[in-house]
Amino acid sequence: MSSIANKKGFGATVWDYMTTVDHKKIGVMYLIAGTFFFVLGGIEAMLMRIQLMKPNNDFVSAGFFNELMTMHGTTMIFLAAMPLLFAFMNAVVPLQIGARDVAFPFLNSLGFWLFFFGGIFLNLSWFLGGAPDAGWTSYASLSLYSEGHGIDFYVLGLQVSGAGTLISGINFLVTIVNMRAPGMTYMRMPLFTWTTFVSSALIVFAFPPLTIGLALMLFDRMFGANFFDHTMGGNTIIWEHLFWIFGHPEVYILVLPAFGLFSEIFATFSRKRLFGYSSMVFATILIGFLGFMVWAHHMFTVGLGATANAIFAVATMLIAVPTGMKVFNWLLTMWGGSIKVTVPMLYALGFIPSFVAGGVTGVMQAAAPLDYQLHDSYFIVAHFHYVIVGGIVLALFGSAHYYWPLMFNQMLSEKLGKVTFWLFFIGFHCTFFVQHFLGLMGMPRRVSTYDAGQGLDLFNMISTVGAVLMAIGVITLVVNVVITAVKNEKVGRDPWGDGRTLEWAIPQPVPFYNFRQTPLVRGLDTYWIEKQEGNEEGMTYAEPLSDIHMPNNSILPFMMTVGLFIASFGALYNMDADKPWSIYLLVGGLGMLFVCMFIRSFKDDHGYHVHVEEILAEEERLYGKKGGND
Amino acid sequence: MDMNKQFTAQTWPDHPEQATLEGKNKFVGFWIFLACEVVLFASLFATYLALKNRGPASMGEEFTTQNLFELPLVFVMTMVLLTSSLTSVYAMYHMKNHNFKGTQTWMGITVILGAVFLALEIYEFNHYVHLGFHYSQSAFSSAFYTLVGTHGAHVLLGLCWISSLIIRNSKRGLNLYNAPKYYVAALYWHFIDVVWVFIFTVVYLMGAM
Amino acid sequence: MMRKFKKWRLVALLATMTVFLTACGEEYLSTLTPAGKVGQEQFNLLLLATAIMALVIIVVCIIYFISFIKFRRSVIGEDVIPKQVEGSHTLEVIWTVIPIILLLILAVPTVMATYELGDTSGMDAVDENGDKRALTVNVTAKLYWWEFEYPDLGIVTSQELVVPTNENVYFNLIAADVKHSFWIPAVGGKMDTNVENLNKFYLEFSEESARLKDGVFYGKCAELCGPSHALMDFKVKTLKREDFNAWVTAMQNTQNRTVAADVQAGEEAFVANGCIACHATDAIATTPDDAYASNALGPNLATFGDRNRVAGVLDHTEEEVVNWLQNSETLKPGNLMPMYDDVPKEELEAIAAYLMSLSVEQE
Amino acid sequence: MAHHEEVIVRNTTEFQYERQRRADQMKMQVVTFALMIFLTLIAFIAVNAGFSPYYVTPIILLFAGIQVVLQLYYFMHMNEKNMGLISFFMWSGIFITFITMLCFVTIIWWNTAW
Ligand code: HEA
Ligand code: HEA
Ligand code: HEC
Ligand code: CUA
Ligand SMILES: [Cu+2]
Repeated sequence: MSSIANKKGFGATVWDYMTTVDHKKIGVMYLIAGTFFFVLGGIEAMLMRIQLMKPNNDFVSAGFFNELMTMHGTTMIFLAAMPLLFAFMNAVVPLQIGARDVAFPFLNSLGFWLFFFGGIFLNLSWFLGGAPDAGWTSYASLSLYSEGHGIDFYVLGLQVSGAGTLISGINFLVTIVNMRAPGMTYMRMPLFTWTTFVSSALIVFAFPPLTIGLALMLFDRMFGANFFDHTMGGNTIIWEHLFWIFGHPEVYILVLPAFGLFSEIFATFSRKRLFGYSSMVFATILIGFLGFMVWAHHMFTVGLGATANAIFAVATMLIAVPTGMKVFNWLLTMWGGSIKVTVPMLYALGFIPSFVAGGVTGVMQAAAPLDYQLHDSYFIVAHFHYVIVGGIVLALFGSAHYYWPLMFNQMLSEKLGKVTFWLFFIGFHCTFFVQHFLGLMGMPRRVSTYDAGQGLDLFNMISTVGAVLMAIGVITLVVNVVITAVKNEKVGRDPWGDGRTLEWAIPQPVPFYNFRQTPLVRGLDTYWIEKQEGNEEGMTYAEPLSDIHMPNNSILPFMMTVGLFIASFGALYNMDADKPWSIYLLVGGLGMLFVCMFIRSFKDDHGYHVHVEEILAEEERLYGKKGGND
Repeated sequence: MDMNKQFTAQTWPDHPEQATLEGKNKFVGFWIFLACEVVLFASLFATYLALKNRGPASMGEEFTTQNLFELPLVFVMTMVLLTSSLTSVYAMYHMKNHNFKGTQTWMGITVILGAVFLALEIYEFNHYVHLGFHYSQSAFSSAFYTLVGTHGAHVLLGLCWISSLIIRNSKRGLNLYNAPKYYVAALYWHFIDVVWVFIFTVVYLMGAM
Repeated sequence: MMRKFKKWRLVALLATMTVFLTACGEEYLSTLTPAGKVGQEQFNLLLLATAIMALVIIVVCIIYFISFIKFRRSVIGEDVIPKQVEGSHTLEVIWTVIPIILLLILAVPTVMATYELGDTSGMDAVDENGDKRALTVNVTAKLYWWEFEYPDLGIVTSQELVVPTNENVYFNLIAADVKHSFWIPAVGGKMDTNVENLNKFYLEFSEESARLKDGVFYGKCAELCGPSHALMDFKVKTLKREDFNAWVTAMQNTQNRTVAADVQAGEEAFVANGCIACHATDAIATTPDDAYASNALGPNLATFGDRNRVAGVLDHTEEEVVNWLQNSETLKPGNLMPMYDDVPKEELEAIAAYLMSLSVEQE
Repeated sequence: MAHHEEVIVRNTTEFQYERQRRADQMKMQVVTFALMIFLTLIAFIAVNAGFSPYYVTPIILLFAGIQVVLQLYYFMHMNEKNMGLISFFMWSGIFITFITMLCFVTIIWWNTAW
């Protein structure tokens, strides 16, 4: 197997990506697919905002609005935010811990394809008879009542992409547990690695309830089970619990890696060690832990009783404490540092007040009796967009700028980046700040329109204008990416000059086998230490240069997913009496899956070795000299 | 480490399943997967408990846990599955001693016991369905079949998995590439047993009272 | 000293906030102008919470701006390597303890209010004659309309809830088809109407609604329930107890009302077109006592003439009634009433006139 | 990944010792198994004997708990060293199981009158 990627045709490149098990390439694929879905979700949001621009608008129909709203939430959470975070986890974490790759490269690829095809499946519903329309929470009574196949697309699509997420979660856990370079103890791991670790653990525990919930719903719709049919003894509240036992940890699954990314950015551009590192780690774990004990704060108005509400209210409030620890640690990281306002830092600076504002409204909602007023009103919409957009999306945009040189060896334009930031940031506050008041003024969420003369017109207009600004911001970002790609100026290693962690020590472009020799980690911020000691090489190696063992590429993950994709259509149409052919799809798709699994398990796959001469040749090719660090 | 290398009992490492990085990854990854399965079954158990004996007004007394379950059959099933857990321990014992034949044989016995268990379960389900207690009969029936059936599906998967291990490796012999495969399959089998312990306690015994 | 200062700041903050918050929103709809005990309590909690949160944001922003202003690279110089501090235990303790204290300040009234608002024992209280002391209303939420039954009074109405002021009114809430949520923003927080469980809660209405813009408070459905979720409004009329009693008596007398001569044609058309199959025209409750969810197919129209809106959202005019009868599906997508677009317009107008005459408030 | 080959060269004494240790361990497993069978038997008998569920339920749940711990720690070797992380994950899962079940048996049908 030739490892050296020389000039290739388009087809060969596509094939390369379809079969790759390289975490760096998979990271790029997550980035592309995630961006695609983000833009899709954003367009859905824009359509909603246009509809809500003025009272009694009829830009879209009520039914279509519900589809937009449902797909916006689902797409953004499952298909945009999470994959984009996975993009950075894939691109960065193995390098941060000095690993060759993730623990299960094959599964990494499988995870990506499952997510991707799950997302495609879900979005095909637009063309195949209607998208899901029961909200991203898909509460059981409405989703069972909903006609057509929308909900089935939701259930099967999320099931498939959820499986991919679960696989990725386990993969990152094992990677971080087993593949750290010598010397990288747990308390020397960069914070992004730590948050990836905790977030993956949350995935492992939070996704099974969703899987079960979705399965129960599928059984109700497909096989006449009665889990949620109260006339048959079922109970729809079961769905609500299962969904939120998943759903609440899910928001921390999203926000913790974002915290990690910001931690890296703050330390780098304050030229200072992260303040209170160990308490940051502790807070991360604590948030993860508490995150599992508060889910019922989404159900205060369901009527669980005063005692349950009181317990969950207080438990929820507790989360403010570890989160506050983090906020103050970031502030103190800047304090006494040397703050350079680059674009990533700008995003980090914008993040603090935005996220705190979103967090504290969360605590307000945690006060159960107050939540009786706030629940299902626009106040909630304002809260979660403040934490999600002000936390996660800013983190994603900031890290896109921050890690662009690591992933592509190019630097996004700082000038355009600042334009993007200000457009997006102002637009964001404009859109969502007024929504707090809309909620308090009595506007329920998930409404396709509202009547004039209820005092809601002005703020809705402001909100829409803000959304337009955000859209322009996103477009400038895309323009920035295109310009940068066309210019194609290489920037080399540690382009920010202040890189602290191992990923910045690796020469650019990163060879496919990552580090030529496994590095030795001598402390927190190991690259910073080496730089301070004047080590030109940027790292100390833990082993002599020797053959490198690499995993083989494989098309099987792709094929397995295609099998599952086909089978999902079979399952979906199997509910219709008039589509007898669907059973062939189901059986055929599953057959394809099993054949692939059979091949995988009956063929020994030992990977291959890159010999020392090949390593040297590759370095010669990449850097024009051996050794390679410049 | 050459994973296909042939060992003797004397050079065979103490923890063959974790002697390679791949093995170690598989080991940790599989345990984490099991932790994930714990929560998966938790959701099913919780749903079952919430829907136990719930049905439409017309469900009738005969389809409650008290009247439906037959403990003797469940007892036999439990014994069979518990024993199969021990036989897989034997298989692992032989694997650690680098006794490939022992490993294969005991794994084979495990499969047979698992198949007996599965057959009994199918018989049981079939019996209930004939009584009229079918999947759509009530919320309770749906929850019961889904919980116990998911366990049954795990048994089936375990059977397929272990049998294909036995077949695929029959020519290869024991090495560091397939030792972790045997090991995690055995772990899986124990886990199935753990779940069953709760099923017979929570579903059958607590139901029969 | 410090304490006093803090308190003073809090009061000032509260005052400005109150002014600012109440400046927005309409009185009949906004949670910021509470017209009842429950809403007031929730509003107080809102003020307290907002004050605490404002404090948090201010503190964070102060540290944030100072560090940003003082420690920019352009200020301190390009080549400075800052001291690599590890952390500070004192600070850690401070910013753990202070938030905990702030949270306690919020948590105590939260828990107290949770129990207070959750206490529906007053619902079953009886006086010496064994009569219920408090008014109870059974609310059934249905696809895009609301039914309000008064089980102890034997009457039923829909779309427009009528309640007495200055006393606790208890609600039994349930949904007949999919889940909805019962919310009167200006009066108090919401409660879901589930399909399988009866929920109970209470509200108190402190103001007569007559002086409001439409003479009513607005109620909303707050749980996504299908395409017309946005249109599932209801109205709340609050009356002094005497007026309420009079209204109840009038309601109880709606059986076999005489229909005015000029709308008799309308009544006949109403019957002839089968409307009567779904819509009752007297206000006598028929729901059996043991079932909470009402099984009425359409809204009770006994007080249609007194309504504020047609079908919850349209203007209350005869033209709009006709419009509704002809276009109900487009006006409220997914609703369960058939369209009568093939019935002659005159007949529909007659029906509209008849429906408008159904009233217990006009003479 | 460059694998560092740790070739195990045991002398015969060591080898015999290892074998013996494994054999002893195996005996331990059989004892564990016997215990599990015993607990199962008692549980079935207790239920069949028709004692009050208030007594029997906690007992059989306790037995189930013991059996699970036996399976995990002896059959699945969670008692060995280097299993700290794995124990942490398993117990976290068990903890979540506990709160989920607690919630589902208490607040799903909070209003049983209906
Ligand atoms: C990234 C996503 C994210 C994050 C991080 C959070 C964080 C929090 N959320 Fe939010 N939430 C959502 C996403 C998120 N949420 C979503 C999507 C929904 C709606 C789902 C739907 O219905 O569709 C929701 C809904 C939601 C509800 C339900 C509302 C309802 O529907 O009725 C509640 C109620 O308690 C809540 C609370 C909280 C709390 C207490 C936090 C805390 O973690 C916040 C902690 C942070 C801070 C408090 C700021 C920093 C702290 C300090 C500076 C220290 C000092 C502070 C104090 C003393 C207060 N959230
Ligand atoms: C990660 C999560 C996430 C993100 C990032 C967003 C981002 C946005 N959301 Fe959010 N939203 C949710 C998660 C998210 N949302 C969830 C979970 C719900 C609840 C759903 C439910 O109730 O079930 C919700 C609901 C929701 C509502 C309430 C709907 C309702 O209750 O009726 C609204 C209304 O304003 C809204 C608006 C927006 C806007 C304006 C953005 C903006 O930030 C979007 C910005 C992005 C763009 C504007 C894209 C720009 C791109 C282009 C315009 C194309 C250009 C392309 C090229 C040149 C190639 N969202
Ligand atoms: C199948 C049952 C059904 C029949 C038959 C029916 N309706 Fe309706 N009607 C409904 C339902 C359900 C609603 C509530 C719709 C909504 O608001 O979502 C309704 C609402 C109305 C309303 C608005 C009620 C309000 O309180 O504002 C009027 C007026 C009305 N119907 C009149 C009629 C007339 C007149 C006819 C006959 C020509 C008729 N209906 C026949 C079911 C029916
Ligand atoms: Cu009813 Cu929304
Ligand atoms: Cu939450």
